[in-house]
Amino acid sequence: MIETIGTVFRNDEITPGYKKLTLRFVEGISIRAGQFAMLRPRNAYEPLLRRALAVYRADDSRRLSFLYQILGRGTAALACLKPGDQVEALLPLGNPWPVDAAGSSELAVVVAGGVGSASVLMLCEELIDAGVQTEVFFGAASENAAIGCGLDDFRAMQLPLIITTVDGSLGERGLVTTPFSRRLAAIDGSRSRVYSCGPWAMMKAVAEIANEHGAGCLVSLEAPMGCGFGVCVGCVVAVERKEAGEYGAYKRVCVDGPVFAADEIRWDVAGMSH
Amino acid sequence: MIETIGTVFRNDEITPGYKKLTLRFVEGISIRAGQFAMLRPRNAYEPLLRRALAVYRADDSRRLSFLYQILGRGTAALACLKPGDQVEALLPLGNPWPVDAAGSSELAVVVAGGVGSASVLMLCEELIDAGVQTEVFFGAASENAAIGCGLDDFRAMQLPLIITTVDGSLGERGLVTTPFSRRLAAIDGSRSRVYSCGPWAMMKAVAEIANEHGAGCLVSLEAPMGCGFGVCVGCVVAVERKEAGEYGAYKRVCVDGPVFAADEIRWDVAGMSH
Amino acid sequence: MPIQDEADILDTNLSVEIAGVGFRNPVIGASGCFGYGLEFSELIDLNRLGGFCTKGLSARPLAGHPPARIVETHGGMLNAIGLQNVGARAFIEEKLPLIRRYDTRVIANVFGYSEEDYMETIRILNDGEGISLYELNISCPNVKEGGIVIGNSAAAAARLTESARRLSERPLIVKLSPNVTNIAEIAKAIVAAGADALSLINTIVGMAIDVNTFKPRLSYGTGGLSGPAIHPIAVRMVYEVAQVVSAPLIGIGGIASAMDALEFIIAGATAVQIGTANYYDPLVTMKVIDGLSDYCKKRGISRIGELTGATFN
Amino acid sequence: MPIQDEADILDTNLSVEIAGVGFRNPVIGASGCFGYGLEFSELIDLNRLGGFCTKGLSARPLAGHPPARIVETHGGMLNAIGLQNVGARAFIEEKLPLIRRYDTRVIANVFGYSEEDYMETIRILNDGEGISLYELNISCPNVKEGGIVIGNSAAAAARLTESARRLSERPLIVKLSPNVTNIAEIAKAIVAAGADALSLINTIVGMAIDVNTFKPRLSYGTGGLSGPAIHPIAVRMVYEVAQVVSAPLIGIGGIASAMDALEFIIAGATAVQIGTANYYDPLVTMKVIDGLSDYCKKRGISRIGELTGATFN
Ligand SMILES: Cc1cc2nc3c(=O)[nH]c(=O)nc-3n(C[C@H](O)[C@H](O)[C@H](O)COP(=O)(O)OP(=O)(O)OC[C@H]3O[C@@H](n4cnc5c(N)ncnc54)[C@H](O)[C@@H]3O)c2cc1C
Ligand SMILES: Cc1cc2nc3c(=O)[nH]c(=O)nc-3n(C[C@H](O)[C@H](O)[C@H](O)COP(=O)(O)OP(=O)(O)OC[C@H]3O[C@@H](n4cnc5c(N)ncnc54)[C@H](O)[C@@H]3O)c2cc1C
Ligand SMILES: Cc1cc2nc3c(=O)[nH]c(=O)nc-3n(C[C@H](O)[C@H](O)[C@H](O)COP(=O)(O)O)c2cc1C
Ligand SMILES: Cc1cc2nc3c(=O)[nH]c(=O)nc-3n(C[C@H](O)[C@H](O)[C@H](O)COP(=O)(O)O)c2cc1C
Ligand code: FES
Ligand code: FES
Repeated sequence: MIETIGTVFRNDEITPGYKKLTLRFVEGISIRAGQFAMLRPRNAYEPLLRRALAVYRADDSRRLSFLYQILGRGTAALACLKPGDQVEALLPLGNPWPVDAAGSSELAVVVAGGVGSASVLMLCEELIDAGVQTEVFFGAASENAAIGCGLDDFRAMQLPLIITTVDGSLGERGLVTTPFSRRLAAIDGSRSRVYSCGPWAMMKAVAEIANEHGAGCLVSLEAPMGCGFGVCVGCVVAVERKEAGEYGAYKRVCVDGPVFAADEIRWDVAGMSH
Repeated sequence: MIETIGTVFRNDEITPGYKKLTLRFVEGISIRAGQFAMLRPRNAYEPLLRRALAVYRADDSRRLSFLYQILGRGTAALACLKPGDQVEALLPLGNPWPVDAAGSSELAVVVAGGVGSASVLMLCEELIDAGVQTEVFFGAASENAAIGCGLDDFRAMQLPLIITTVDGSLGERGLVTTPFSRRLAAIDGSRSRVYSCGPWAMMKAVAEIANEHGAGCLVSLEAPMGCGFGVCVGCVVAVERKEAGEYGAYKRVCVDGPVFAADEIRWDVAGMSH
Repeated sequence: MPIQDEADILDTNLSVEIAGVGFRNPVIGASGCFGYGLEFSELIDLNRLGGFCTKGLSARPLAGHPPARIVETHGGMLNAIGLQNVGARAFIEEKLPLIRRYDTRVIANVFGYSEEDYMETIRILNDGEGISLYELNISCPNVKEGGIVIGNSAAAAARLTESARRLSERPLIVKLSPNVTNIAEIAKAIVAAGADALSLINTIVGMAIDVNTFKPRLSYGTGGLSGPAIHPIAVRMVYEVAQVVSAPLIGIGGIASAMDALEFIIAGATAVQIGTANYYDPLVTMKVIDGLSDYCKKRGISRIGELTGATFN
Repeated sequence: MPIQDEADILDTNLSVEIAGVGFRNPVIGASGCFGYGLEFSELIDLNRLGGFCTKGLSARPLAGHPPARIVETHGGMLNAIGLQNVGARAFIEEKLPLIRRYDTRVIANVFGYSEEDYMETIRILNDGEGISLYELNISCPNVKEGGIVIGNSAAAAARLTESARRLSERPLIVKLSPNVTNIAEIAKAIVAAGADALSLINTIVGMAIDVNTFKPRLSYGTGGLSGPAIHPIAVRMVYEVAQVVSAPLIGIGGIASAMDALEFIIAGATAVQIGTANYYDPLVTMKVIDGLSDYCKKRGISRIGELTGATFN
């Protein structure tokens, strides 16, 4: 983890509402799939808090990209950045997706919902590198959202890719959990490992489906973050406590996660509602 | 007075720390010398309050320029504007410099200090148009500041122009009040009318000198402004009350000014300290 | 709340009632931030406004404090105007006739240094035609005699309310001070003493220091903090008061958008007042009215009053 | 203050003393915003820091409130963490040995639900080696038993201070609540009861409502407001307290720059604590230390202590 200043290299719209921010850093930063950064335009007054963004791509250790959806004040401020502008950055943060070499699990099933895709592109690359057979389920609200969430980069990886959109403008109409559930029923769930990132409700459903079919399931959670480095204890998620530990029945998404085993999470306690 | 949106046409640095902002408006706005606008980047969160800037130039009624010094948060935010960006604007505000046609006063003496120059460029033009004999005393901290405050535009008017800088980098070293005072002593003060805009301490000195020599003196004051249109009563200046009036012993710089007769002002009550 | 088709609802009824007085909509200009209303006549359609509160009026004109009177802070501003105003008599004679040209509710904000002062002002205002309600400002932090703000004591506030209620020929709103340990308790005492409605909050006492001169940046020393910075504090206070009194509440503090206003309404307010935002966005009242209307239409809410205190459901 | 040549002064002495304990400089990490210090070891040089306050410690570990625990507001944030902490015992055993590797002042922030709770925590902490002072948190708005915050009552606060003072083997700072009508009065009572120093302010109670769900955005309902939004309120309170007590004060609230810190010092604080700004600018403590040093050098101030309460001169 370092605190540094990134310089905006590009900040382009992918489709309306979705942008990709590429930052250059003076120092080399080694990133593992699933890790994130806390970002904020340099010397900004508002909003105060930095925003958490997954590292989408590491072109090299000095040039990192972030894919984001413009939702509120913070992402709107990031969207205003122009090449040459500076960004305060704390990174890399959080634990990475665990990837075992081929063999230990037969099939990796990656389920991305909306801009949760940003956290799994590098995961897919690592899975490919590790020789793990991988399939991707990619859900979005619409074709615009799907492309905005980086669909073309996923297509370029040439993995089996199932697309759903809520409005049916691309792929299967409906939620990504439907084809995902069909697929787990068709194969031997216990020999697959599910990796999921997306809205809370989606991950909750993915976790249930995986559990039904005996598949191991990992989720990358979101939570409103004050600091991103474990200090404010604001980003917690309720967990099934198995051992006694310092953080009671809650874990911090920023340092204890964002990747958790799905069966560790108390899905009944309300999570991130966005 | 209208509330409208201006579009940034240009926002160029003149010299370090000084910029000129040119805005385009959909509607024609007729401006008189000495009037000002309250400006703020559109949809900005911080700072909250708009900043008062004198109209420096009206290229035409749809294109207005403002000359400003970057001091604090508000002017820094204005300095970030790029062509095409939008600005919330309320204008025109305040009373204009009174300009009588030639004859009624023999000589107009314009004394500008620092960026107070922004309020008097159009005044000089109006004086020329009215056929009034005019001299300009132009004081700044340094050559950089003098150029930044629009010196070249003043030079282009071909009026008698006396320049002073505090550091002596251009013109006479010292304060603008020194040559101004010399000049009033040399001519018949009672036949000249002084127009002054600059820091409080300078205008106070100008008012005293004018008074000594029996010259009429008008000043354009600055005050921290909440609204710019008379509502907050935050921008007041203490006045010698001659008639009973609704605003007690204070007048609002934004609507009762910014131009005041110097002998109306209570110079002993602390004014704007910047 | 199911989101209905816009077409389903022809129009939302934004009107509200406070102490028997109907308002076209719940958006009111706050005292000290809306002048005498007339200042806005070039900028907005006053006939669309729910109403406005006048600058605090006293029996005699007040000159106010010397400059500097305002200082900008992060997310807000401090002011110590010192209640500069034309006086109640001049208000009636010079301002009211002009204001009566517009069809909006006029709330006269009443201020005094002592109980007798307040009574004197009300007596004068009782003659004014076109005033709908009074708002008793017992919470201005920028003027105190003997260091006491009446609104910070339940007993003193109740005493003043009682006297004002007796004298007043119009419904009485009392404006609460946020600079207290227990605003709910004071609210209860004031309602028990006869207030027809409560408005809250006034500004929070703050201070800014010039690190170059070592002096306070306001001539008065301290000032009242207003603007978006105080919004969460104000919403909390409205919520607290809503739990213990049933008199209508008017929420005030840091409103700059319809969403900011809605938080107050859901917390229990019948109407809202907008202050500081008028300075930096003179059209804000109109924008909030439009925003409330859009919000209700999208959700199929036919009467904005349904939302008041919806958080309790 | 004449501005001297930088060369005139070799270096400003930034050190200060609080209740007999020397601090390298007046910049202290605020409780709940600096973890157990260790979280910052990768980011800043802890050996340059004046000191830090631990997250509030209680006799037993606390799990805290369910999410959501934080909400961003304009110029600030609301939190209702619920004092999640490892417990005083685990702090001593697991954290202190690691903290002792650094040369900085450790202030243990003490919290309890009842007087007995507080005493229990102090008893445990008395065994901890490397703690310089205690800070009694009597003002957390996010945990109350029976709806009462001890810090909001002069009598209750004085009682607790007295007991804590008796038991404590270290100098005692008491942290004041801003959610009161008269903070100066409470400060006096607490100092009379034996507090060696006061820190102020804790967060201000606020609330944010989700206009889509009609529910408070924090699971606990209300939360504590912190950040730049509250700075002017905090400076005013330090100023008020400085006028009536002579015990050293530690100013807290919305500090994000050296200038923000200086306002507190000029208002009467001996030192400052920085909270929320650490979240969005993890280097802020170092920047403030450098900024204070620059400011003093430029003005030829040889000891920062000269500035404390300079506004009274
Ligand atoms: C570990 C992690 C990785 C993330 N990676 C990405 C990414 O790669 N691309 C992307 O578009 N988004 C990502 N997000 C979500 C992103 O941080 C939020 O979209 C963003 O915080 C919303 O901020 P805003 O300014 O748009 O909204 P605002 O409405 O201004 O947000 C208000 C507050 O709520 C918080 N908040 C709102 N929505 C979310 C959310 N979904 N998750 C967390 N906090 C939220 C904000 O941080 C802020 O504190 C990630 C979140 C986390 C926790
Ligand atoms: C009628 C009028 C006309 C003006 N015309 C010009 C102009 O043409 N060019 C120009 O450069 N400046 C002009 N000013 C001054 C300009 O408004 C201030 O420089 C500006 O407000 C300072 O803002 P800031 O954001 O840089 O400083 P900040 O430090 O952020 O200001 C903090 C607060 O103090 C107020 N303030 C600070 N300095 C001044 C000042 N000198 N006058 C008034 N308020 C101040 C700000 O408005 C703000 O509310 C004018 C001021 C007035 C009243
Ligand atoms: C400059 C200024 C002057 C004010 N004058 C008065 C007043 O005369 N009477 C009063 O009751 N409130 C007065 N207020 C308080 C406002 O009416 C309002 O309660 C407060 O500003 C909070 O709302 P806001 O955050 O929307 O501004 C004043 C506020 C400001 C900023
Ligand atoms: C998330 C969070 C947790 C906090 N926890 C504590 C605490 O455990 N004990 C305490 O005394 N103060 C606590 N505080 C209050 C801070 O120490 C500080 O008094 C307050 O935040 C104001 O300072 P700031 O504006 O610099 O943040 C907490 C503040 C925040 C934001
Ligand atoms: S974001 Fe602060 S602890 Fe996780
Ligand atoms: S700036 Fe508000 S009255 Fe002049």
